[in-house]
Amino acid sequence: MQDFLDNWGITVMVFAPLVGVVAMMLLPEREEETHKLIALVASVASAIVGLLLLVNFDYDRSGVMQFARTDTWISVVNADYSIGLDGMSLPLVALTLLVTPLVIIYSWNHIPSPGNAKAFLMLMLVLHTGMLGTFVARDLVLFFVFFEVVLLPMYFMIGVWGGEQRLYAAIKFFLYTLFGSALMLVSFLALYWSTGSQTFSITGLAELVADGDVARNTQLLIFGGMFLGFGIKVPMFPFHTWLPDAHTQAPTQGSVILAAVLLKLGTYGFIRIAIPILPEAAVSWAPWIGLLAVIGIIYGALGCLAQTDMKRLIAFSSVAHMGYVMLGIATLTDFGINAAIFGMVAHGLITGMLFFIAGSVKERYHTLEIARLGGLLVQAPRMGWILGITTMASLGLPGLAGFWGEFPAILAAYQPAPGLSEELFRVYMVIAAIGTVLAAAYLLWLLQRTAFGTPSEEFEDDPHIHDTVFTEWVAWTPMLILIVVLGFVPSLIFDVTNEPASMVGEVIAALG
Amino acid sequence: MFLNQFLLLAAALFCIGVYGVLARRNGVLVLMSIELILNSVNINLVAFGAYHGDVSGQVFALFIIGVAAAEVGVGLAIVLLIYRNRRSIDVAEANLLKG
Amino acid sequence: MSVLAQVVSQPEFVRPHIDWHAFAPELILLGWGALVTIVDIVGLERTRRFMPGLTGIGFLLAMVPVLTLWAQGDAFDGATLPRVLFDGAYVVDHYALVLKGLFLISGYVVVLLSTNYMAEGDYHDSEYYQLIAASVLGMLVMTSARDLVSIFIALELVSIPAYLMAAWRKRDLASNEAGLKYMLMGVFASGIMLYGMSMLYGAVGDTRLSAIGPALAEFSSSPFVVIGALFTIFGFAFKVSAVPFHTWAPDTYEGAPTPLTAFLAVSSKAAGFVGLISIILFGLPELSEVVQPLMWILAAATMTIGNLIALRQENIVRMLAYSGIAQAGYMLAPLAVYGDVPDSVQSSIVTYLLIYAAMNLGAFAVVITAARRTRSGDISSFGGMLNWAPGLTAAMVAFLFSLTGIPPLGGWWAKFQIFNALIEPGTAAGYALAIVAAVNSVIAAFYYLNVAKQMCFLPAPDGDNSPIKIPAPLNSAIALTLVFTLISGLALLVPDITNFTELAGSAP
Amino acid sequence: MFAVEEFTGEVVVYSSWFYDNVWLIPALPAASFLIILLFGKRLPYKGAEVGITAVLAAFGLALLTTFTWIADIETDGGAESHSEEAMAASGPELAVEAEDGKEGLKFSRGAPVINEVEWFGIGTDANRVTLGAEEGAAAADGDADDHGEGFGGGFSIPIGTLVDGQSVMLLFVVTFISSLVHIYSTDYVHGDRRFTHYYAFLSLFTASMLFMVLSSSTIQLIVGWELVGVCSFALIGHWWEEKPNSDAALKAFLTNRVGDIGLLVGMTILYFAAGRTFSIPEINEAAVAGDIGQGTLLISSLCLMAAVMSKSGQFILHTWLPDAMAGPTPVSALIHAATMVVAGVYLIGRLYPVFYEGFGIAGGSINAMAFIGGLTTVGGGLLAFVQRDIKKVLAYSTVSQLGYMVLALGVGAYTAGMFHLFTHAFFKACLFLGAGSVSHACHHSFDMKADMGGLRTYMPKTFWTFIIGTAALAGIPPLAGFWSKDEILVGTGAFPGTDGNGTFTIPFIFGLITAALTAAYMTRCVWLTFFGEYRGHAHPHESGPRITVPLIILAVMAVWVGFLNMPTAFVESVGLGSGWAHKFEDWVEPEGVATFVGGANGFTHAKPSLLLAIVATGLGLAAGLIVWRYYTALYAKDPKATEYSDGLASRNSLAAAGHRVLEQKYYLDHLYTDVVAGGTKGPLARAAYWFNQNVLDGVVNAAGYVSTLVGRFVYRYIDQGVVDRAVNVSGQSASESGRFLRRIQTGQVREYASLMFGAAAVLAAVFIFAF
Repeated sequence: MQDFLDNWGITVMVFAPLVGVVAMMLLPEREEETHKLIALVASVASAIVGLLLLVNFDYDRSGVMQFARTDTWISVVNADYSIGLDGMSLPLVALTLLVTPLVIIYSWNHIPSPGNAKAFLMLMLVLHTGMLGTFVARDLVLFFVFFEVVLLPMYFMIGVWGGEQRLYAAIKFFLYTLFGSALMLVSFLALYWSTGSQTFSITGLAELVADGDVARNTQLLIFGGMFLGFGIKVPMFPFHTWLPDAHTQAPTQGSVILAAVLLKLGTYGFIRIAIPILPEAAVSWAPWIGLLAVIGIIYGALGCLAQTDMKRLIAFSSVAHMGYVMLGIATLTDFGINAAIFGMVAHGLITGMLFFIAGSVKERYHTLEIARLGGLLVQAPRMGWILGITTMASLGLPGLAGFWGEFPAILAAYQPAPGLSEELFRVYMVIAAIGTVLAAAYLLWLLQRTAFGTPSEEFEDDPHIHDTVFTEWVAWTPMLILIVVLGFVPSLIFDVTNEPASMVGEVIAALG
Repeated sequence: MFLNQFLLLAAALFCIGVYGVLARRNGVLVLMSIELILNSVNINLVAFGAYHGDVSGQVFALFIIGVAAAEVGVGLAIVLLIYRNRRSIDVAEANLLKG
Repeated sequence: MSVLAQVVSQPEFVRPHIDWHAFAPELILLGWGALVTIVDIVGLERTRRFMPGLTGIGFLLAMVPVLTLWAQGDAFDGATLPRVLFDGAYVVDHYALVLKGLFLISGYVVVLLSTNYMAEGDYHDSEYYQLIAASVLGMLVMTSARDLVSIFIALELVSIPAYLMAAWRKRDLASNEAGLKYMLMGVFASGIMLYGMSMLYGAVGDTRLSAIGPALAEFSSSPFVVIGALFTIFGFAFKVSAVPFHTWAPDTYEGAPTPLTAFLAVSSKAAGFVGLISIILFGLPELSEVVQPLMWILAAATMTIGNLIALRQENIVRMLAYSGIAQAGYMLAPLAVYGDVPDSVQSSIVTYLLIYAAMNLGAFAVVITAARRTRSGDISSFGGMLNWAPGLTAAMVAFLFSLTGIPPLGGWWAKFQIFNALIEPGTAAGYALAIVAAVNSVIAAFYYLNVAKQMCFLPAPDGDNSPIKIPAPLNSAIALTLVFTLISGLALLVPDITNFTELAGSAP
Repeated sequence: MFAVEEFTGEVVVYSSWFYDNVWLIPALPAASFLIILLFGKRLPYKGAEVGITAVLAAFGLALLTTFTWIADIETDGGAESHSEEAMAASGPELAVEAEDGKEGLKFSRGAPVINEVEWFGIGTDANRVTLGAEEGAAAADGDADDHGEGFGGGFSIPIGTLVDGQSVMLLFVVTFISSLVHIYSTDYVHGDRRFTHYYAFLSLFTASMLFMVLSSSTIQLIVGWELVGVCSFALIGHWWEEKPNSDAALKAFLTNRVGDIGLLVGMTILYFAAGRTFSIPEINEAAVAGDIGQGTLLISSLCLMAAVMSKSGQFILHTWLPDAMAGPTPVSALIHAATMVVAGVYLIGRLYPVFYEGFGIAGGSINAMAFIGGLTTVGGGLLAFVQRDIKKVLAYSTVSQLGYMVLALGVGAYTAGMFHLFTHAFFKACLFLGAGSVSHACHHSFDMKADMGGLRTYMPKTFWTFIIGTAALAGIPPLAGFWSKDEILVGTGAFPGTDGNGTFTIPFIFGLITAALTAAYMTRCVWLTFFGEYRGHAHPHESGPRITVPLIILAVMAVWVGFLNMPTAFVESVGLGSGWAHKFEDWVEPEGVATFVGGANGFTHAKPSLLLAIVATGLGLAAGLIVWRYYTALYAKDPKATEYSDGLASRNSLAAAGHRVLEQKYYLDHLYTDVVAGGTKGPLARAAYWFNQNVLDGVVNAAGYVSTLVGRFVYRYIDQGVVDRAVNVSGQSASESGRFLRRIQTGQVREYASLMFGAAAVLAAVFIFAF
């Protein structure tokens, strides 16, 4: 068993969904239930293998790549099929493994218009593979491939099953990301050649760069390329404009996946690739990243205040929340990076949850216009409660998951890594702290307008409006439990991320 | 030797040919202008061949003559086709496809 | 001394040694082409429906020696790759073999594409297939040609049948016009190219690239040589439809029969690239400081302008034409750094050619199939295709995204190789072009996605969603290209056969 | 607390099962919250029984803990040794000293008992702190210094309990009042639409408050701080169907969030400044030992002050508190009078060395804290004057009293501040619950003018308890408020002969004014509610025992708790042993020696002054009597009137001028009452109210409004207009250039040829010239 996991565990976990895709491809479209079942089985199979990995993971050595395996893939460019799991990727892999099956369960009776469960779930599974692959890849080419693989399914998910403006949103999402990743690829290749010994191995490159094989200016430029690639995916101000559209137009499931996992690919790229490989450049770029992060925090919050659509508001809030994550990363300290990883998971759960609720509200009220909603607590009290808890979590209430991504990031900004300007980061800290007020403002405002009060006449006696149904409970409960549990036992994540984050922090500290 | 004279002749022929291609509207005349260009090349090749004392230039020229015949043959066939459908061999009128 | 020079200068004719095995693909295709012609002449109408199959078999038969040469080139008859024939004018190496394979297979696919189109269109189809065979023969010659004369012959052998085929729909004015434009421009471009070739010959006194290459070192940048080199390159730039020599392409593509368009966009363009690679890498290695900036400009202009115009196209074939122009820009790009890293440049362009052939032929195959129903080339007429042809749509999406360069579809590996070659030397020019290419890939995505959008997101314009029947030849063409697109996307096979490290730069 | 002398003794740490298991106290209501949440609706009493059981159990434990604490203190020297000479000599057994021998906070008595476990840690393993239950605060010292060294060391975030006088006192208050409120609510919110939810949140609130009170680390404090905020939010918005209620809830939460910026930033600064520690004792120690620069301390104090201002309703962030009265009255009593709102005061007390050093309280005459407190106390008092709503009167009164506490802490009168917190909890809870009882009788109205009056005959128990509460609040001896208020006034050190930590004249004057104001507005409130004639339309009746018993209990407390901290002189003069004096101080204030920055100024206790007590009480009585006179005169004129129809305030138009002249006689008659009482009540208080509603509250509302506007602007013009547009425009321009470039493709083959040859010629020319 151990042997199997060591050699094949990750591979099986990543590619199990594709087996489901093949199976579904062979079945006719009309057997919808079978498709749902296959999709669920595939994603759960992946999750079970993932769970075995999680159980067998040696938590005392979370800084080390485990279940690692490296096979030659493209010998021409020395690109390997190199995968592994460490403390940095583990929480995100776990998040992905959790969210996809839940989304599939939610889809059981929420296949968005115009239907076609087969195609929808196939895309979902492809997406799953892509996301998992990105988190386990230890080779830049492999990473790039997986990073891009997620584009396609998401494009179709938005384009086919999305809202009114879906065409615009889908293409915007696609083009933005493609732009970033094209430049990212250029950066990867530049790195590959400029070290002098051609390798795409992340650790190998980090060592080569540390040995001084790459000129400082080259490093800066390469980092710039990666910054664009990852920054767009995060998304950081001012590359964020694809996000509100994509989130708003995507079907519920798409929004959930986008918020929960996809955005993390960018931030994960920073802490897995950009910073460890190019620490010197990271130090030079960090003030700018920090600046964009705090601009994002305030800007995202202001954007939220202006929204009249529930889903768009939640979407904009991602800009602000990812700002905290990026601020944590920009401090380049172990503390900040820990906070960032926590922030990613927390944001994934919370915002994912918010999108779930928005989807269910839309399904019942056929609108997400905040002005027309109200009295959710009256008409669907359980859902109203869930919305309340989730908003509280989102605004960073201690005792719920959101806080541990936000406060430590602010804390870390007080004392950034050596070599970074303390004064500057302290200003960022204060701005970020102000952001928490705005976050509370728009989220509570949302809560007040949607959950409190009494239902408007229009929906007062609408028979379609019912409380949470079974599939929703199944899909939501694990997320809600995690939101609370992580709020009280943050060590669940911090214990895992600690070592790898410290390793990054030490690399930076060694420079200063 | 008189290499330069041959080259200048060839260049002049080439230019005339190019002018013909660009200025003539008559399909047949365009083909003939191209023929001029090809012949200027032949002159070049033969002259260079002689200059270098190397036969491959002349061989090249022979091939060009052969190929030119084929080209003109195909070209005339197409012009003829156009004429049959349009009753005109004005290449300027062929502007159905654009943009 | 070329082979004919020997004939002239030596009183006694000595029969040159001919490596028949190395020459076998061309011979088989030639013989088979003759056979097909004879069958056609003898059988007339009765044999007509066997023509596509027969021609296809010819391509596959010619593949046999290609494979044996590749696999057992060392052992079969004692000769090793590269096999040099005719005193260096004709070389069979891995590079040539890979491309021969490409041309034969893509020829075969074009035959598959043409089968129903020709059979249903009431054209003279027998001759059409013979002409394709002739054109492919020219391409086979092109891969091995290392001499200005043979390159020229090969180029004309590729082009002249294509002129005819472009005008194949005799009663269609658009087709006539396509043929006319293609022919006039092609011949004119040949003239320019020949003028340049004559200059190169004049400077060196030899037509073999292996002789021209080193000899040009002395001339480095005399106007004479520069004009020779530039004009020669322009001839090929026309063939690969590089901006500003691209103007014929959209018109011809649109007017010509669609299978032929596929042939032009893929095989013929690839042949142009082969010639270009041969000329530049083998013939002009010493002239890199002149040719590199030229290729930089051509590549940047080609990809940018091609993409920008493609944005505004409403006709799918025309869009594919412009997209093909842009793709040619990517393929030209590595030549902007060939002086530094000839090996990678050669590998990357050939990689791109292989993958491009698969995905573009696939896209054309889908267009031809879908057009059987829509009877129109308008992109908007493809609306709702997801409903009436889901499999076809999935395939088209794969081809489009491959063209965009999204992993895990072939196109990404092709682009990756291009970027790789551009960045390898670490020059500013290389980086700059890589960034231009990166930005362009985003612009390109827009119009590829536009097609995907029409097919997947929008309803059918006529509201008819009944499924369509796909003829077997088209089905197999799509399957073939799709499989290759997917395989190459996982970076299998292609990297292994395009790794020419031992060849380039050391022209025989 | 801190004294100048060198301390030679050792740190004393008490131990007891109760201290080690004090976590049970918050755990009980927390468990109750979960049970009510999950099963509440299915229980016979809809969850109320669970909440009451849990909170009573918690109260029992808290009581035992309190007694243990008192017993420990008493054994450890007790009252006899509280004098400074004796204190220095005391050297008990259970001593643990900081291992590095560094000067820091050293307690001779009442040292905090800390039980911590690592909540989670971040950073390299080697440096991580692990705190066992046995190792006390001192053990953490050594490790704390390690973090300070070098970069990227370990971080440990502990969770645990800190038991000392201050937390024990709050434990007692919170559980006590919470128990009463739980019982009271069974009647008061009986039949409410969300009865179960109500109890769930009461339990959660109690748990959070206790969690915060017991916090041993700043991070735990923040967690508790936010959690009580949320409970407050939920309970203010308990009747969220009505928009004003949810508005009030939002306002409360958001205003508190503004203060939280300060909390987060301030705690962050302290975390790093104190050598990377969240531990409250360690931070205090660092502040006292001079490890933190004065500037840093000042900045962090100011930041934390923002949090205090929002949580404890200090000017200018107080406006949410009166609005918070939208919640059910028992909630107002528990959260917005007795417990949660004093969290800010508690925070100051918890980190007192930081504030003390940061504001340079020693030897000062004014500082931000004292000034804000003074301003709040007077401002709140004035505002309380003009309210119609009985709960709002009490709310502003709470604001005023909280200002008093902050003022006390600002002038260095730590014990006085804490003592006032303690006494205030009882009489203010009593008043609020009394107001609830009144409204319960009057159709749930809180409008004193329209729906009350003359209620003393209908509900005597409520009346008498209310009177006791009022008297205690007004500082009438010998009720609780008198003692604590007096001590604060003394603590300012401004009155001759009191010798405080400095000479805080302005706060002293503020304090005196408030003493008078409090008596005045409470008299008005009592008169309007209980005297005169009944003006409502209901049938007022006395409330049931579940309401009146808590009232009586609280009234009893309000009577006697003041005796806990009598001055020595007084105790001696009435013939009790000096052991009766300053019990509260002994129990709550830790004693020890600290090394101050500069070492010159220490923390001292002021000397009580009989004269001052008389003056302050006299002022209060006088003010009360004037108001009383005003209303009796009014009553004589019209039994149902609540205000002169043409009082100063209403004569503000030219049209009224003639009327005024005619009424001159009337005015002469009432010059006294009108100008003095009405003058205060009318223009001044009204002006203050106007300022409050339109400026301060307006600022808060405007802040919300403006940020929404800014949000809209940014979204519409910057986001959609510039950032997003830039992207779209670049897309369009690409497309447009495509359109332009299409024109090349004319369809004319000769033009194609020209282009081709032209390009060839140009390129050739360029390259020939270039090379």
